[in-house]
Amino acid sequence: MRQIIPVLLTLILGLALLLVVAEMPPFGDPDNPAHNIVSERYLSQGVSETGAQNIVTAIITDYRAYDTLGEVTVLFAAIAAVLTVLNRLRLGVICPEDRERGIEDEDAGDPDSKDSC
Amino acid sequence: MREILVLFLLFSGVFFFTVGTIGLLRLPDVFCRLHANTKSDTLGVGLVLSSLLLYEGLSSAGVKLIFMIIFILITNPTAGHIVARASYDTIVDWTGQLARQKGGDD
Amino acid sequence: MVFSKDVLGMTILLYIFWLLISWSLDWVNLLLGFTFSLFVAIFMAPEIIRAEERPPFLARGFFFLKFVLILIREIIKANFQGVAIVLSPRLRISPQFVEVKQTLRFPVTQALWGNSITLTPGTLSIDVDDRKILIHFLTEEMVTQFPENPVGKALVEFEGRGK
Amino acid sequence: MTETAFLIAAILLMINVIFCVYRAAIGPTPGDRVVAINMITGKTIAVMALVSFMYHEELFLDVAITYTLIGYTATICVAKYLELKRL
Amino acid sequence: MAILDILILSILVLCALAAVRTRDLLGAVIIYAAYSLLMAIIWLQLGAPDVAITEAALGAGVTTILMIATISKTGRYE
Amino acid sequence: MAEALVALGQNYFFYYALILFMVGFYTTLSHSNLLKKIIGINIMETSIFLFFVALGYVEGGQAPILGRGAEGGPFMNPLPSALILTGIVVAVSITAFALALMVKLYSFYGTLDADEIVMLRGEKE
Amino acid sequence: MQEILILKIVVRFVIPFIQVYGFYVITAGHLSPGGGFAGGTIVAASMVLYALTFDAHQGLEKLSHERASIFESLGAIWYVGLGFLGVLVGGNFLTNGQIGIPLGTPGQLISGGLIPLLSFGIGIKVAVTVVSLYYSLVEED
Repeated sequence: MRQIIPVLLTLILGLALLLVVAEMPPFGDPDNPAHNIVSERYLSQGVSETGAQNIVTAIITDYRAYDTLGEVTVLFAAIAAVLTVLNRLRLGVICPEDRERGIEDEDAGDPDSKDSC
Repeated sequence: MREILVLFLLFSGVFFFTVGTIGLLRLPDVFCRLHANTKSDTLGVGLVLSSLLLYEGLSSAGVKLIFMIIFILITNPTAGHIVARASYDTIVDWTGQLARQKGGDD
Repeated sequence: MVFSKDVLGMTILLYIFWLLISWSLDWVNLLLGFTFSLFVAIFMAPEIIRAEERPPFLARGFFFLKFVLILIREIIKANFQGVAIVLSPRLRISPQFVEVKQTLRFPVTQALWGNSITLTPGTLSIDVDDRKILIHFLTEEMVTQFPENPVGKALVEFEGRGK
Repeated sequence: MTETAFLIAAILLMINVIFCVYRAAIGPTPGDRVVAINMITGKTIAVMALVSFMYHEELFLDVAITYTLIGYTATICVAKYLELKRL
Repeated sequence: MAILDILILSILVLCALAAVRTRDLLGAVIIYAAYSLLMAIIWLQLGAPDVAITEAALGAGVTTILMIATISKTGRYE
Repeated sequence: MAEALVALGQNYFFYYALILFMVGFYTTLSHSNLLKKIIGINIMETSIFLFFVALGYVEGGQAPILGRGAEGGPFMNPLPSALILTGIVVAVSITAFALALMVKLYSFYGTLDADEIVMLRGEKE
Repeated sequence: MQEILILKIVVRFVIPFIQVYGFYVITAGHLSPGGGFAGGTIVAASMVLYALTFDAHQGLEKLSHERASIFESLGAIWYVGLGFLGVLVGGNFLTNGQIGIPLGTPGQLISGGLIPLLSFGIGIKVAVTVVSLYYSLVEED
């Protein structure tokens, strides 16, 4: 049973995606709905509006700079989360259990944490 | 004339790549495979890139190709060397034969 | 900070790299390239290869060029040998490990020698230190041929016997 | 015509890559896998250079330079792990 | 050009399957490095050099090494 | 049927993205090792990126870098590239966070197998 | 790993070139492929290579956690501060050409207004973050 459920789920998902993909417009056609007015605007006005030749850079740092701000925030959140999970931060964390434990065992072995708490 | 030379360099590079791949498949252990890797890959990349250099001439792209050849020459044997070293240190443990050989030839 | 000759030399090398990669003579580009080269050279200053670790590349440039040309010739020879070994129906190989002595003085030339051993016919350097190199030979005859390796001679010549 | 030759060369190199992937998949020791990956890196660099000349986009060479400069980082990492069992 | 695309995509699928089937986790991570190497060629074929250069730096240099660091902290075999 | 075959010949990028997505999905579901699950998630992410960038492809187009002499030809759609560029970095952040969680889980439970971890938790409760 | 002579010599020679190339990719992001993300990851890969070849604690001396957090904050503040430049002049947040910043001639290194400066901030941020991720995963407890 445990082997069958993943196969079944994958097949169902694959069938659903196949129905979607079969209806996609032809690949590489310039008249696709994906090439709409937005990208035409970027390609035709991008250089004169931003002064950058590389339109991708123009988009990520000018037209959609908020997007990049959010991405910087995600990076910040990721590094903060990793440092917190792995206890790499030697900041003064106030935590009552730690303080009690530090008082109870004399040789906590980590003088930094005792000082910080 | 130049085109013929370009094609010759290009396909000889591809040929050496192929020889390296056959060596990777046929040779018996890690060290012999590393022989195939370091030599044929270095020469293969060098030949393909120099054929492109001949095709392009000395422009900004040509300079980039020259730098690529130089860095490949420096870094590819180094990668082979450290893999060989790591494999040597791990292999001596479970056969013991290589260690004896090393001592015998000393 | 460290403003030795080596940092200056590295800065010049990096500056040449920047100029050739960016391929423009705009004055902003010149200034920016110099700033970044100097910054990187100072940032990596303790790790830059010092003058006492290498032979003078500029003064002995002719011998270095000779070494590179011989190396390229040897690489091509090595590949034809590899073709002969790999494409023959029966693999005639007898792999073995041999330690050989080496007499090069500078770490940089030792590293060059190790890498050239990897690239020359039938040999693969496994461990390199000041006195000896552990080499993996592909066939028996290469062990006997090894002392006449022209690359090693070119390197000794490049190192010079001065000092 | 030269572009067609570039395309043929790229296809031949990619066929080589299939066998390298086979070696990487079955290789008994991690050393074998790393050797295979090294060869794939070399072929990838060559294919990237060929692709950039096939489309006449010399800016694509920047990607190939990136690979030549940092492509062997993973190799060093695996070798160090095999040797020291730590990083 | 379509032949090259199809060939590389087939090798990608092979790589993905090999990475998934390998019992040795170190081997799986190494094959995943090859996967992202080949992905960069696909980005070049699709005309997205910015994505290709980022994938090159991240796939070859960072993701693989982070995974091997995790393996060195935990176990190597499943 | 014939239409489907023609679409298969044309839209091979989308079909391959579909196959890669299924491979990743199946890995994530069926393997109990956490690192394998992360590899599966990465493969899924890559397939989505492939799908997006393939949407922006224009036949015979140039890369969206203008002002390089040969003007006038069609250009690739720059919008999917720009979106995916952000997506790749976010994917790496997610991978790093998941790996950090794995290290912590291993130091807590001594195993990386999801089933075993569930069992151990059941014993504790 | 400590006494591999060839690797140490080669890495000591190659790392400065990787870093200069990374800075080139960052600063020329509006002219050629690249930009903040790509260049930042290349610089980060060079530092990771350094820490692999020597040791993690030697790499930590070059870029300690304190210095890393300072650089990280500087990158983010640089980005947001340049964004507030638009607000000060009277435009929107994170605007570039609309508030009258000279855009320069397209194709020159100085063009695109704030775009190279913004890329620089992103590059520093991404590089330091990725290196910190590596150190925090590798460091022993």
